[in-house]
Amino acid sequence: MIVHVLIFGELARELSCKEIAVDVVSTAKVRDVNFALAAKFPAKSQLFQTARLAVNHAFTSPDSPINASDEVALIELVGGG
Amino acid sequence: MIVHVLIFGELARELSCKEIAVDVVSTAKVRDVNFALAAKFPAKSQLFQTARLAVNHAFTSPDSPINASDEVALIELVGGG
Amino acid sequence: MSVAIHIIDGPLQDAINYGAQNSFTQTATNIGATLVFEGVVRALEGARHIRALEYEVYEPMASRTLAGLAQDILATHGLISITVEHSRGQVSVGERSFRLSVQSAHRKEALAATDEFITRMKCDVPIWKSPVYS
Amino acid sequence: MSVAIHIIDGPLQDAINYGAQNSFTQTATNIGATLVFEGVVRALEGARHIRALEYEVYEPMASRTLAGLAQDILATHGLISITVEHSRGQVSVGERSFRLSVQSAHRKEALAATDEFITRMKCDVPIWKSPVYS
Repeated sequence: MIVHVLIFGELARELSCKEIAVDVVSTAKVRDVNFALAAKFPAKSQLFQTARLAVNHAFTSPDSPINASDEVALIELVGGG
Repeated sequence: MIVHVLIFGELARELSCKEIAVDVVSTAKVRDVNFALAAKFPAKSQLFQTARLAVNHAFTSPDSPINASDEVALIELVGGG
Repeated sequence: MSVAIHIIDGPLQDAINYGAQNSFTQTATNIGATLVFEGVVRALEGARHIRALEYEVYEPMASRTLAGLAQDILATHGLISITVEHSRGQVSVGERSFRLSVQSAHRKEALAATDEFITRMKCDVPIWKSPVYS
Repeated sequence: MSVAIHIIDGPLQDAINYGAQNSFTQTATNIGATLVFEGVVRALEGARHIRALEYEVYEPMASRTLAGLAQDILATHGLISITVEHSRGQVSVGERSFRLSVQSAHRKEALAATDEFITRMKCDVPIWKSPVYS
Protein backbone atom coordinates (compact mmCIF):
# COMPACT_ATOMS: atom_id res chain seq x y z
CA MET A 1 0.00 0.00 0.00
CA ILE A 2 1.06 3.62 -0.46
CA VAL A 3 1.51 5.74 2.68
CA HIS A 4 1.90 9.51 2.39
CA VAL A 5 4.22 11.17 4.92
CA LEU A 6 3.99 14.93 5.51
CA ILE A 7 7.28 16.76 6.05
CA PHE A 8 7.93 20.32 7.22
CA GLY A 9 10.48 23.07 7.77
CA GLU A 10 14.07 22.85 6.57
CA LEU A 11 13.68 19.23 5.54
CA ALA A 12 10.75 20.04 3.25
CA ARG A 13 12.72 22.85 1.63
CA GLU A 14 15.81 20.71 1.25
CA LEU A 15 13.89 17.90 -0.44
CA SER A 16 11.67 20.38 -2.34
CA CYS A 17 8.51 18.59 -1.33
CA LYS A 18 5.93 18.62 1.48
CA GLU A 19 4.85 15.01 1.23
CA ILE A 20 6.68 11.76 0.52
CA ALA A 21 4.90 8.67 -0.77
CA VAL A 22 6.36 5.30 0.22
CA ASP A 23 5.27 1.78 -0.65
CA VAL A 24 4.97 -0.65 2.28
CA VAL A 25 3.29 -4.03 2.80
CA SER A 26 -0.33 -3.91 3.96
CA THR A 27 0.65 -5.32 7.38
CA ALA A 28 3.26 -2.57 7.86
CA LYS A 29 4.01 -0.99 11.21
CA VAL A 30 5.24 2.54 11.85
CA ARG A 31 8.90 1.48 11.80
CA ASP A 32 8.44 0.03 8.31
CA VAL A 33 7.51 3.51 7.12
CA ASN A 34 10.75 4.82 8.66
CA PHE A 35 12.74 2.15 6.83
CA ALA A 36 10.96 2.87 3.54
CA LEU A 37 11.74 6.59 3.88
CA ALA A 38 15.39 5.81 4.63
CA ALA A 39 15.61 3.52 1.57
CA LYS A 40 14.11 6.22 -0.66
CA PHE A 41 16.59 8.90 0.51
CA PRO A 42 19.89 7.15 1.27
CA ALA A 43 21.59 10.50 2.00
CA LYS A 44 19.07 11.04 4.84
CA SER A 45 19.04 7.41 5.94
CA GLN A 46 19.97 8.07 9.58
CA LEU A 47 17.42 10.87 10.01
CA PHE A 48 14.55 8.89 8.50
CA GLN A 49 15.32 5.68 10.38
CA THR A 50 15.13 7.42 13.76
CA ALA A 51 12.64 10.23 13.06
CA ARG A 52 9.46 10.32 15.12
CA LEU A 53 6.34 9.82 13.07
CA ALA A 54 2.95 11.06 14.21
CA VAL A 55 -0.05 9.07 13.05
CA ASN A 56 -3.37 10.89 12.93
CA HIS A 57 -1.93 13.79 14.94
CA ALA A 58 -0.47 11.78 17.81
CA PHE A 59 2.94 10.27 18.48
CA THR A 60 2.84 6.50 18.24
CA SER A 61 5.16 3.62 18.99
CA PRO A 62 7.26 2.09 16.16
CA ASP A 63 5.24 -1.10 16.69
CA SER A 64 1.87 0.45 15.88
CA PRO A 65 0.13 -0.79 12.72
CA ILE A 66 -0.47 1.66 9.92
CA ASN A 67 -3.15 2.04 7.24
CA ALA A 68 -3.14 3.79 3.88
CA SER A 69 -5.81 6.20 5.11
CA ASP A 70 -3.76 7.35 8.15
CA GLU A 71 -2.32 10.85 8.18
CA VAL A 72 1.39 10.37 8.83
CA ALA A 73 3.71 13.27 9.63
CA LEU A 74 7.42 13.41 10.31
CA ILE A 75 7.89 15.44 13.52
CA GLU A 76 11.57 16.13 13.76
CA LEU A 77 13.77 19.16 14.19
CA VAL A 78 10.88 21.23 15.55
CA GLY A 79 11.68 24.62 16.99
CA GLY A 80 8.70 26.48 18.40
CA GLY A 81 9.09 29.60 20.49
CA MET B 1 27.24 58.55 73.10
CA ILE B 2 23.63 57.87 72.16
CA VAL B 3 22.99 55.98 68.92
CA HIS B 4 19.45 55.82 67.51
CA VAL B 5 18.52 52.59 65.73
CA LEU B 6 15.53 52.54 63.37
CA ILE B 7 13.37 49.42 63.46
CA PHE B 8 10.57 48.31 61.12
CA GLY B 9 7.80 45.83 60.43
CA GLU B 10 6.66 43.22 62.95
CA LEU B 11 9.48 44.04 65.31
CA ALA B 12 8.50 47.72 65.49
CA ARG B 13 4.89 46.76 66.20
CA GLU B 14 5.89 44.20 68.79
CA LEU B 15 8.10 46.67 70.65
CA SER B 16 5.66 49.55 70.00
CA CYS B 17 8.40 51.85 68.76
CA LYS B 18 10.13 52.77 65.53
CA GLU B 19 13.45 53.81 66.99
CA ILE B 20 15.57 52.50 69.86
CA ALA B 21 18.19 54.66 71.59
CA VAL B 22 21.21 52.87 73.04
CA ASP B 23 24.19 54.23 74.93
CA VAL B 24 27.61 53.09 73.69
CA VAL B 25 31.18 54.29 74.19
CA SER B 26 32.42 56.90 71.74
CA THR B 27 34.86 54.39 70.21
CA ALA B 28 32.03 51.91 69.63
CA LYS B 29 31.87 49.67 66.60
CA VAL B 30 28.76 48.32 64.90
CA ARG B 31 28.82 45.11 66.95
CA ASP B 32 28.73 47.17 70.19
CA VAL B 33 25.38 48.57 69.04
CA ASN B 34 24.13 45.01 68.56
CA PHE B 35 25.25 44.11 72.09
CA ALA B 36 23.66 47.24 73.57
CA LEU B 37 20.35 46.42 71.84
CA ALA B 38 20.49 42.85 73.15
CA ALA B 39 21.18 44.08 76.68
CA LYS B 40 18.23 46.47 76.51
CA PHE B 41 15.79 43.76 75.34
CA PRO B 42 16.87 40.48 76.96
CA ALA B 43 13.83 38.68 75.51
CA LYS B 44 15.13 39.56 72.01
CA SER B 45 18.77 39.01 72.88
CA GLN B 46 19.50 36.49 70.15
CA LEU B 47 17.82 38.54 67.42
CA PHE B 48 19.60 41.76 68.33
CA GLN B 49 23.02 40.16 68.72
CA THR B 50 22.93 38.74 65.19
CA ALA B 51 20.77 41.29 63.38
CA ARG B 52 22.29 43.10 60.42
CA LEU B 53 22.62 46.83 60.93
CA ALA B 54 22.79 49.29 58.06
CA VAL B 55 24.77 52.46 58.67
CA ASN B 56 23.90 55.46 56.50
CA HIS B 57 21.84 53.25 54.17
CA ALA B 58 24.47 50.58 53.54
CA PHE B 59 25.26 47.25 55.14
CA THR B 60 28.51 47.42 57.09
CA SER B 61 30.81 45.02 58.85
CA PRO B 62 30.47 44.49 62.63
CA ASP B 63 33.97 45.99 62.91
CA SER B 64 33.05 49.34 61.38
CA PRO B 65 33.24 52.35 63.70
CA ILE B 66 30.06 54.25 64.45
CA ASN B 67 29.23 57.88 65.23
CA ALA B 68 26.30 59.48 67.01
CA SER B 69 25.32 61.27 63.79
CA ASP B 70 25.09 58.04 61.77
CA GLU B 71 21.69 56.78 60.65
CA VAL B 72 21.53 53.22 61.91
CA ALA B 73 18.77 50.81 60.87
CA LEU B 74 18.07 47.23 61.82
CA ILE B 75 17.52 45.30 58.57
CA GLU B 76 16.16 41.94 59.58
CA LEU B 77 13.16 39.84 58.71
CA VAL B 78 12.58 41.74 55.47
CA GLY B 79 10.01 40.36 53.08
CA GLY B 80 9.64 42.36 49.88
CA GLY B 81 7.71 41.04 46.91
CA MET C 1 -7.28 25.36 37.12
CA SER C 2 -7.39 26.22 33.46
CA VAL C 3 -5.43 25.82 30.25
CA ALA C 4 -5.84 27.90 27.08
CA ILE C 5 -3.99 27.53 23.77
CA HIS C 6 -4.08 30.13 21.00
CA ILE C 7 -2.42 29.87 17.58
CA ILE C 8 -2.27 33.41 16.18
CA ASP C 9 -1.63 34.48 12.59
CA GLY C 10 1.40 36.77 12.52
CA PRO C 11 3.10 38.46 15.48
CA LEU C 12 1.50 38.46 18.94
CA GLN C 13 -0.10 41.65 20.16
CA ASP C 14 0.25 43.03 23.68
CA ALA C 15 -0.66 40.60 26.43
CA ILE C 16 -4.13 40.48 27.78
CA ASN C 17 -3.90 41.37 31.47
CA TYR C 18 -3.86 38.07 33.31
CA GLY C 19 -3.82 39.75 36.73
CA ALA C 20 -6.31 38.62 39.34
CA GLN C 21 -7.78 42.06 39.91
CA ASN C 22 -11.56 42.31 39.89
CA SER C 23 -11.95 38.55 39.78
CA PHE C 24 -12.42 37.64 43.42
CA THR C 25 -13.23 34.01 42.99
CA GLN C 26 -11.82 31.57 45.52
CA THR C 27 -9.16 30.61 43.01
CA ALA C 28 -8.14 34.13 42.09
CA THR C 29 -7.42 35.09 45.69
CA ASN C 30 -4.92 32.24 45.91
CA ILE C 31 -2.82 33.62 43.05
CA GLY C 32 0.47 34.87 44.47
CA ALA C 33 2.62 34.91 41.34
CA THR C 34 2.09 35.55 37.66
CA LEU C 35 4.80 35.01 35.13
CA VAL C 36 4.69 36.06 31.49
CA PHE C 37 7.44 34.83 29.22
CA GLU C 38 7.68 36.15 25.67
CA GLY C 39 9.86 34.92 22.83
CA VAL C 40 11.04 37.68 20.50
CA VAL C 41 12.53 37.20 17.02
CA ARG C 42 16.22 38.11 17.07
CA ALA C 43 18.13 39.77 14.23
CA LEU C 44 20.74 37.03 14.06
CA GLU C 45 20.02 33.40 13.28
CA GLY C 46 23.40 31.76 13.68
CA ALA C 47 25.78 34.27 12.08
CA ARG C 48 23.39 35.62 9.41
CA HIS C 49 21.13 38.63 9.66
CA ILE C 50 17.49 37.82 9.11
CA ARG C 51 14.42 39.93 8.46
CA ALA C 52 11.85 37.59 9.99
CA LEU C 53 11.06 34.02 10.97
CA GLU C 54 8.36 31.99 9.24
CA TYR C 55 6.48 29.62 11.57
CA GLU C 56 4.87 26.51 10.15
CA VAL C 57 2.31 24.96 12.50
CA TYR C 58 0.97 21.44 11.96
CA GLU C 59 -2.63 21.58 13.15
CA PRO C 60 -4.54 20.20 14.96
CA MET C 61 -1.57 18.28 16.34
CA ALA C 62 0.28 21.42 17.48
CA SER C 63 -2.66 22.71 19.53
CA ARG C 64 -3.37 19.25 20.93
CA THR C 65 0.26 18.70 21.91
CA LEU C 66 0.48 22.16 23.48
CA ALA C 67 -2.74 21.50 25.43
CA GLY C 68 -1.51 18.10 26.63
CA LEU C 69 1.81 19.57 27.67
CA ALA C 70 0.10 22.48 29.47
CA GLN C 71 -2.27 20.11 31.33
CA ASP C 72 0.64 17.93 32.38
CA ILE C 73 2.73 20.90 33.60
CA LEU C 74 -0.31 22.42 35.35
CA ALA C 75 -0.86 19.21 37.31
CA THR C 76 2.80 18.43 38.03
CA HIS C 77 3.62 21.91 39.32
CA GLY C 78 0.23 22.60 40.94
CA LEU C 79 -0.39 25.75 38.92
CA ILE C 80 -3.62 27.75 38.80
CA SER C 81 -3.59 28.50 35.07
CA ILE C 82 -1.49 28.34 31.91
CA THR C 83 -2.13 30.31 28.72
CA VAL C 84 -0.08 29.66 25.60
CA GLU C 85 0.01 31.86 22.50
CA HIS C 86 2.10 30.95 19.46
CA SER C 87 2.41 32.65 16.10
CA ARG C 88 1.84 31.03 12.73
CA GLY C 89 3.32 32.57 9.57
CA GLN C 90 5.75 35.44 9.38
CA VAL C 91 7.04 37.33 12.46
CA SER C 92 9.57 40.13 11.92
CA VAL C 93 12.68 40.83 13.98
CA GLY C 94 11.70 42.52 17.26
CA GLU C 95 8.18 41.09 17.18
CA ARG C 96 6.86 38.39 19.49
CA SER C 97 6.10 34.85 18.36
CA PHE C 98 5.43 33.10 21.65
CA ARG C 99 3.92 33.94 25.01
CA LEU C 100 3.50 31.69 28.04
CA SER C 101 1.45 33.11 30.93
CA VAL C 102 1.40 31.21 34.21
CA GLN C 103 -0.51 31.87 37.43
CA SER C 104 0.43 30.09 40.64
CA ALA C 105 0.38 30.43 44.41
CA HIS C 106 4.14 30.97 44.70
CA ARG C 107 6.98 31.95 42.42
CA LYS C 108 8.99 28.73 42.55
CA GLU C 109 6.47 26.61 40.67
CA ALA C 110 5.84 29.37 38.12
CA LEU C 111 9.55 29.57 37.25
CA ALA C 112 10.07 25.80 37.20
CA ALA C 113 6.95 25.27 35.09
CA THR C 114 8.01 27.92 32.55
CA ASP C 115 11.43 26.36 32.14
CA GLU C 116 10.04 22.85 31.73
CA PHE C 117 7.26 23.95 29.38
CA ILE C 118 9.60 25.65 26.92
CA THR C 119 12.17 22.85 26.99
CA ARG C 120 9.52 20.22 26.26
CA MET C 121 7.76 22.39 23.68
CA LYS C 122 10.94 22.60 21.64
CA CYS C 123 11.09 18.80 21.51
CA ASP C 124 7.52 17.74 21.02
CA VAL C 125 5.34 20.41 19.47
CA PRO C 126 5.10 20.29 15.66
CA ILE C 127 6.02 23.90 14.92
CA TRP C 128 8.91 24.68 12.59
CA LYS C 129 10.66 27.98 12.08
CA SER C 130 12.56 29.08 8.99
CA PRO C 131 14.63 32.24 8.55
CA VAL C 132 13.49 34.89 6.08
CA TYR C 133 16.46 36.86 4.72
CA SER C 134 16.23 40.47 3.61
CA MET D 1 22.22 47.39 29.23
CA SER D 2 19.98 49.23 31.62
CA VAL D 3 18.53 49.05 35.10
CA ALA D 4 15.47 50.94 36.36
CA ILE D 5 13.98 50.92 39.87
CA HIS D 6 10.55 52.33 40.72
CA ILE D 7 8.95 52.51 44.18
CA ILE D 8 5.22 53.07 43.61
CA ASP D 9 2.63 54.24 46.16
CA GLY D 10 -0.11 51.61 46.39
CA PRO D 11 -0.77 48.72 43.98
CA LEU D 12 1.06 48.48 40.65
CA GLN D 13 -0.86 49.30 37.50
CA ASP D 14 -0.68 47.31 34.27
CA ALA D 15 2.81 46.77 32.95
CA ILE D 16 4.32 49.17 30.50
CA ASN D 17 5.07 47.22 27.33
CA TYR D 18 8.74 46.31 27.55
CA GLY D 19 8.69 44.61 24.12
CA ALA D 20 11.32 45.50 21.60
CA GLN D 21 8.88 46.53 18.89
CA ASN D 22 9.56 49.81 17.12
CA SER D 23 12.91 50.23 18.82
CA PHE D 24 15.35 48.90 16.28
CA THR D 25 18.54 49.77 18.01
CA GLN D 26 21.41 47.32 17.85
CA THR D 27 20.56 46.20 21.38
CA ALA D 28 16.85 45.76 20.84
CA THR D 29 17.32 43.39 17.92
CA ASN D 30 19.34 41.09 20.16
CA ILE D 31 16.43 40.62 22.58
CA GLY D 32 15.17 37.06 22.27
CA ALA D 33 13.30 36.70 25.56
CA THR D 34 11.33 38.95 27.86
CA LEU D 35 10.10 37.76 31.21
CA VAL D 36 7.69 39.63 33.47
CA PHE D 37 7.18 38.28 36.98
CA GLU D 38 4.45 39.80 39.18
CA GLY D 39 3.85 39.25 42.87
CA VAL D 40 0.16 39.34 43.81
CA VAL D 41 -1.22 39.70 47.37
CA ARG D 42 -2.87 36.43 48.41
CA ALA D 43 -5.95 36.13 50.61
CA LEU D 44 -4.22 33.91 53.16
CA GLU D 45 -1.20 34.91 55.21
CA GLY D 46 -0.36 31.77 57.11
CA ALA D 47 -3.77 30.43 58.12
CA ARG D 48 -5.52 33.80 58.51
CA HIS D 49 -7.56 35.67 55.95
CA ILE D 50 -6.24 39.13 55.25
CA ARG D 51 -7.64 42.16 53.45
CA ALA D 52 -4.35 43.68 52.33
CA LEU D 53 -0.62 43.86 52.93
CA GLU D 54 1.08 47.04 54.11
CA TYR D 55 4.56 47.56 52.66
CA GLU D 56 7.07 49.63 54.58
CA VAL D 57 10.03 50.77 52.45
CA TYR D 58 13.20 52.18 54.00
CA GLU D 59 14.43 54.79 51.53
CA PRO D 60 16.83 55.57 49.98
CA MET D 61 18.39 52.29 51.09
CA ALA D 62 15.69 50.14 49.48
CA SER D 63 16.10 51.75 46.04
CA ARG D 64 19.89 51.68 46.33
CA THR D 65 19.92 48.03 47.35
CA LEU D 66 17.51 47.09 44.55
CA ALA D 67 19.65 48.98 42.02
CA GLY D 68 22.85 47.32 43.25
CA LEU D 69 21.22 43.90 43.12
CA ALA D 70 19.83 44.56 39.62
CA GLN D 71 23.23 45.74 38.33
CA ASP D 72 24.90 42.66 39.78
CA ILE D 73 22.32 40.27 38.29
CA LEU D 74 22.42 42.09 34.93
CA ALA D 75 26.20 41.62 34.75
CA THR D 76 26.32 38.06 36.10
CA HIS D 77 23.62 36.74 33.78
CA GLY D 78 24.49 38.93 30.78
CA LEU D 79 21.02 40.46 30.55
CA ILE D 80 19.99 43.36 28.31
CA SER D 81 17.77 45.12 30.86
CA ILE D 82 16.09 44.81 34.26
CA THR D 83 13.18 46.91 35.49
CA VAL D 84 11.96 46.60 39.09
CA GLU D 85 8.70 48.04 40.46
CA HIS D 86 7.74 47.65 44.12
CA SER D 87 4.75 48.99 46.02
CA ARG D 88 4.90 51.09 49.16
CA GLY D 89 1.89 51.31 51.49
CA GLN D 90 -1.28 49.29 51.26
CA VAL D 91 -1.96 46.71 48.52
CA SER D 92 -5.24 44.76 48.65
CA VAL D 93 -5.72 41.06 48.02
CA GLY D 94 -5.59 40.35 44.27
CA GLU D 95 -3.55 43.45 43.55
CA ARG D 96 0.10 43.50 42.50
CA SER D 97 2.90 44.67 44.75
CA PHE D 98 5.97 43.66 42.76
CA ARG D 99 7.01 43.39 39.14
CA LEU D 100 10.34 42.30 37.72
CA SER D 101 10.80 42.72 33.95
CA VAL D 102 13.83 41.17 32.32
CA GLN D 103 15.06 41.29 28.72
CA SER D 104 17.75 38.93 27.50
CA ALA D 105 19.04 37.17 24.41
CA HIS D 106 17.80 33.72 25.49
CA ARG D 107 15.30 32.32 27.96
CA LYS D 108 17.74 30.48 30.25
CA GLU D 109 19.39 33.59 31.65
CA ALA D 110 16.05 35.39 32.06
CA LEU D 111 14.65 32.55 34.19
CA ALA D 112 17.81 32.10 36.25
CA ALA D 113 18.12 35.86 36.82
CA THR D 114 14.49 36.15 37.96
CA ASP D 115 14.87 33.35 40.45
CA GLU D 116 18.11 34.74 41.86
CA PHE D 117 16.82 38.32 41.97
CA ILE D 118 13.74 37.46 44.04
CA THR D 119 15.63 35.16 46.41
CA ARG D 120 18.25 37.82 47.13
CA MET D 121 15.67 40.62 47.34
CA LYS D 122 13.91 38.78 50.13
CA CYS D 123 17.15 38.70 52.13
CA ASP D 124 18.71 42.06 51.51
CA VAL D 125 16.24 44.74 50.52
CA PRO D 126 14.80 46.79 53.42
CA ILE D 127 11.10 46.35 52.64
CA TRP D 128 8.77 44.94 55.27
CA LYS D 129 5.25 43.64 54.80
CA SER D 130 2.54 43.48 57.45
CA PRO D 131 -0.90 41.87 57.16
CA VAL D 132 -4.01 44.07 57.31
CA TYR D 133 -6.99 42.13 58.64
CA SER D 134 -10.58 42.82 57.65
